[in-house]
Amino acid sequence: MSTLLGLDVTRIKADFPILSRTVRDGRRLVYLDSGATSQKPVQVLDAERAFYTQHNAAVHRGAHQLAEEATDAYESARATIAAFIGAQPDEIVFTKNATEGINLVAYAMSNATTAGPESARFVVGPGDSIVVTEMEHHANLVPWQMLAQRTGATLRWLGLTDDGRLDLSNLDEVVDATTKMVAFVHQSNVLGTINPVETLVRRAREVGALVLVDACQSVPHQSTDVHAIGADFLVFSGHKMLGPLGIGVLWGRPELLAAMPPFLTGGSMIEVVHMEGSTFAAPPQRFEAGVPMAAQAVGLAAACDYLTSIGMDAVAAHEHELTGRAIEGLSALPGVRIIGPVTTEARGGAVSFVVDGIHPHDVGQVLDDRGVEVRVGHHCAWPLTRRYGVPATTRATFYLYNDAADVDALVDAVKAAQAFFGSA
Amino acid sequence: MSTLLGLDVTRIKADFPILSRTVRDGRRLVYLDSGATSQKPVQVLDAERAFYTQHNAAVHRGAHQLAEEATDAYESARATIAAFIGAQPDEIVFTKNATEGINLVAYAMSNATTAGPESARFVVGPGDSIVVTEMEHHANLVPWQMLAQRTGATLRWLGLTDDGRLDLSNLDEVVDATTKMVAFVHQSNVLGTINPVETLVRRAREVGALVLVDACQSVPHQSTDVHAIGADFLVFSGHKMLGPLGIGVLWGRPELLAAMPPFLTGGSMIEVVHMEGSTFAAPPQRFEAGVPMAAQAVGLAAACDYLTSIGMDAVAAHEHELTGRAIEGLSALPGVRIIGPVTTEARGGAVSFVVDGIHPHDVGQVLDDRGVEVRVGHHCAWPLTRRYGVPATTRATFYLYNDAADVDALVDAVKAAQAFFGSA
Amino acid sequence: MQLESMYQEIILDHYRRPHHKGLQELYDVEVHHVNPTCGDEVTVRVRITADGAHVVDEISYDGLGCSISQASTSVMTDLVSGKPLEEALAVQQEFLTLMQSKGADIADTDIDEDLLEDAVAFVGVSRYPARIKCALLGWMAFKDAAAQAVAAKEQT
Amino acid sequence: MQLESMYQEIILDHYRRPHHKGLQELYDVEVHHVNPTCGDEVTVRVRITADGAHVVDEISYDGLGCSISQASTSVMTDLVSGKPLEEALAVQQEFLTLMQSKGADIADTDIDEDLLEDAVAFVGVSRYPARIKCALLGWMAFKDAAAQAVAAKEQT
Ligand SMILES: Cc1ncc(COP(=O)(O)O)c(C=O)c1O
Ligand SMILES: Cc1ncc(COP(=O)(O)O)c(C=O)c1O
Repeated sequence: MSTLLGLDVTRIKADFPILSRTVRDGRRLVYLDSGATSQKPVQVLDAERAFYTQHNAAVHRGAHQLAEEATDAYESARATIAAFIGAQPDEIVFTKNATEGINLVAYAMSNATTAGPESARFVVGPGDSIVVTEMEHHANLVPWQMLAQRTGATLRWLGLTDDGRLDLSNLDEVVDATTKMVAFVHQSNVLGTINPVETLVRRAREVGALVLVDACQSVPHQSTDVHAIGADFLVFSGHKMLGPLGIGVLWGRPELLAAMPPFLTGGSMIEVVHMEGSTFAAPPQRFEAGVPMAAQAVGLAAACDYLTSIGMDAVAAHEHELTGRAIEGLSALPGVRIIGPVTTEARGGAVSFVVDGIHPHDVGQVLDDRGVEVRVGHHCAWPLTRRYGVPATTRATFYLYNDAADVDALVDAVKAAQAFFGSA
Repeated sequence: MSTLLGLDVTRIKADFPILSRTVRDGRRLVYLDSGATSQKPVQVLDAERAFYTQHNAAVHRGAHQLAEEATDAYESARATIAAFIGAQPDEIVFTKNATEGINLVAYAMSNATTAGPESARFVVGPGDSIVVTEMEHHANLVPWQMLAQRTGATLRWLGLTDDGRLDLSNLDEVVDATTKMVAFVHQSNVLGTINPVETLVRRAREVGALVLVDACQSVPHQSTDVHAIGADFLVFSGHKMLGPLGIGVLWGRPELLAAMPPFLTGGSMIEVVHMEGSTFAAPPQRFEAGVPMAAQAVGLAAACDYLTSIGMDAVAAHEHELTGRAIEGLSALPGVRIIGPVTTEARGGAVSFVVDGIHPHDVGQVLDDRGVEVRVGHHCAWPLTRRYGVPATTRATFYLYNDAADVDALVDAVKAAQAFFGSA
Repeated sequence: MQLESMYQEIILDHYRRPHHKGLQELYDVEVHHVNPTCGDEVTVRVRITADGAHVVDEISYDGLGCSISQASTSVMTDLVSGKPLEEALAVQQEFLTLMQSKGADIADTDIDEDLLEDAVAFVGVSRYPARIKCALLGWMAFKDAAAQAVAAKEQT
Repeated sequence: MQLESMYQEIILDHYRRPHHKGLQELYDVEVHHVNPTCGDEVTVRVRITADGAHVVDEISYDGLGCSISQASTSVMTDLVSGKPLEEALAVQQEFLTLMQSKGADIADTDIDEDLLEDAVAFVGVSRYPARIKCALLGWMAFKDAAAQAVAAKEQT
């Protein structure tokens, strides 16, 4: 059964020590919460540990042998991670998570107001608009609300259709000549929806707006080429793609990064410092203030290597099958309604649903009692949840280490919840 | 020899795998660059790995068993780290490094301008001043330059005396009624100088200014009690105190944190989110947007436990002896001049020096060739270096895993550099 | 199957047939609390008497949430209704202690079962850190409302 | 002891007795470059002829820095001085390649030793990533100055 879907899941599972543990009095762990954070293979843990036991030093700050080796490990990791998304090393900036990456761009835009003329491109103010969508994760919504608050710009958004897609009917009104930034999620962490990047980028280009893509849920699950996407900025987190916690990536067009004012300031991002004022290094250093998370970069590069060795297309195909099986299994249960597209068309592996008469928290409790670990709540996308008229949802998310048995365990557990609460 | 100074350094060294490696064709590694970043004991590496292999999940976001365990591990780590500096758990915020902690406060202060009346306390603008010192690390200088640039406030600074101390002769003029923030380093990363916190805090209190202490070089090396220090904010990095890379700490007075507007925004720091606007959680969550570095928090807590088991007073006494030995050994060499206090009074273990006729880069090269790993350059404190009229310095820094033999290797290597370049 | 120990019959009963649900017109103070991690919400209205005892003479609520948060709020309204505020807050405090008991056998703790009455049924919840907040939602709202109601009375 | 292979006699000679050090009054362009990691600085002044060949007819520099950055700048001035710009930039390019050779035996590479003359002595530096920037400081400044000088000539 495990190899049914093209991937040798049994072998893959063996690389993830945590997957062999049990939960709640000996239940097999069925981890269906990779959308929140993924588990880590030993290859990633070993790479991080090897950095510490062999090469640890502050990168870009020393001339001794350890510092040379650490810097080399850090910059090689940058090259590997850049290649993973079809980018050049200097185009990617390491942040602590995707959230910081989005905040970086939003703060750089307000900093542009008091920076030099070379960053005029980034200035926003009263009369300008910033556009997001109603399906954004809080990480790609609140930073823009705050940018609007700091600068006097207006926040606008695209709404959603009842079947879980972006409503593009008023795209040309929402994104208009006042629009300076269009920021949207590539793949929704709640609905699973994959958004029509091309349409959105085309419209943004027509009005001369910048484009930021939140790729937190796409980079881990499908092959990504930043040039094919065609945006100006793209962010994702390491921890959702088998990498360590504490590292995220911001990709930016090199000419934009070169013109953008700094965000965090301090050591290693400067050119010359006087008490009276400072000048700044070229990107990516300009955006990496302080001693960086080198060990985590090395771990994330190992995660990219791991995913590449399996093949991102194989990963995507595998998840596609699991998603189809989950949609089918859940839809077949009376009283269960999927929030989001009910086909696997332009859709990734986040499957959210509600069960009539049982609050998601209670559904989750029954699932957890059987070892099925899903997430319940608003999934950091509260406006989306509200849009669909539910207080919360139960969400299962899949990754390369899940198999059909995991999906079946989910469906069985939902049935058990209905039985327990007597609602079906 | 190794136990000469009260600590069983031989046993301690055995906990640090990297210290048994060799560099440059088989030379013993003499690591004297802990001021840049410290090495990590197996206890820390094991704690981090155990988190990943047993409890990994996104903290504060899930209700399943792994999420419960991960959240518990993260919050227990917070309690351990808070206790290490005499604080309550809710008073500390995890950041990616100390640099982010300082930027957090500086940005919160400019955000106060457009936030609600409860944060009026933090507003700065034209006519207000921010005070730093000429010995600041770039991390505690550039963020304040930028705050001044964003808000129109003025940056002022205290100068230095020729023997490497703060010049307090004009303290009452520099810190005056216009001053809203006094930010200074507890222990200089270049001079080793320990600053008179009490005097500075007293003056800041007289004028009603906030106080931020950069404790990056003190928390790792001496017992710290935030209440005894009496500041409003205090920052430090995990990686300089045996902890992992990628984590720093901001401590803040609870009533100030409660009134301070957020900095990074996104998931987990919100209370209620609508498309039209959001409200925010109480501290520390308000300041921890996105999935946090839980594994690194667990690693840092293990580092605190390790240091506590040895005893911070014993660590400080040990380094005090090593520092004395280094000052004595280096001062005895003709043509070698120490930049910073030449006594061990109110001084920690950063020993910077210049060698007549040999550029620090060249000194460092000879040292490295002999396995002695020091840092050369401006140590991210360029104005300080300029103040002492040198292009750069060579700096040795000590930690609990160094012993007298390491200090002697340093002194011998400096002699070798003089011999090689024929300058002594 | 540990579920039964968590979802005791009393809890499911209160969930299906809540008491004091539906906001009443008579009240001194209304508070609205949310649980930001899951979005659960509760609105509580309280009226207390003007005398020194400040008896809780009206309490009602409305809310959206899981069985634990709703049932717990319903049980709370039963327990505090008609009690002098001091006694009501003592029950509130005891419930807090129960929630912090990490699933310990009540017999091994100082917890006063008699004080808690039906609320003792929530003991199983204390083993699930993520659900404790659910169980506390209504209770914390009551505490907040009570403090505000007293402040209002004492001002006038 | 690998030091000798890095600090070859030629390097130490240039460091102690630098050529073309001291800024000259005759120049078209002056550039100032710093190495932000260590604070080393160099100012380079260049004059080129107005004819098509753009011969480097004046070059001088001043600087603060380690033996490698100072000696390398001194050697650079010797090598580019009097050469048509195209040839001078070819040497610059070859020096860049040398610095990227990671300590490989020159015989195993395509590097043209004859072109590099004395600059070949810096081969040992290529094994130390942190020092490569030192060795390149003056050369990059020259490249920058040359580009600016050409632009200036072609404008007028
Ligand atoms: C005194 C001082 N302040 C601030 C910092 C910045 O720390 P980090 O780079 O970990 O943010 C350092 C170390 O680099 C330091 O020594
Ligand atoms: C779509 C989306 N955007 C942004 C984020 C934020 O990522 P992080 O919390 O790692 O910064 C997440 C995950 O939490 C996500 O799913």
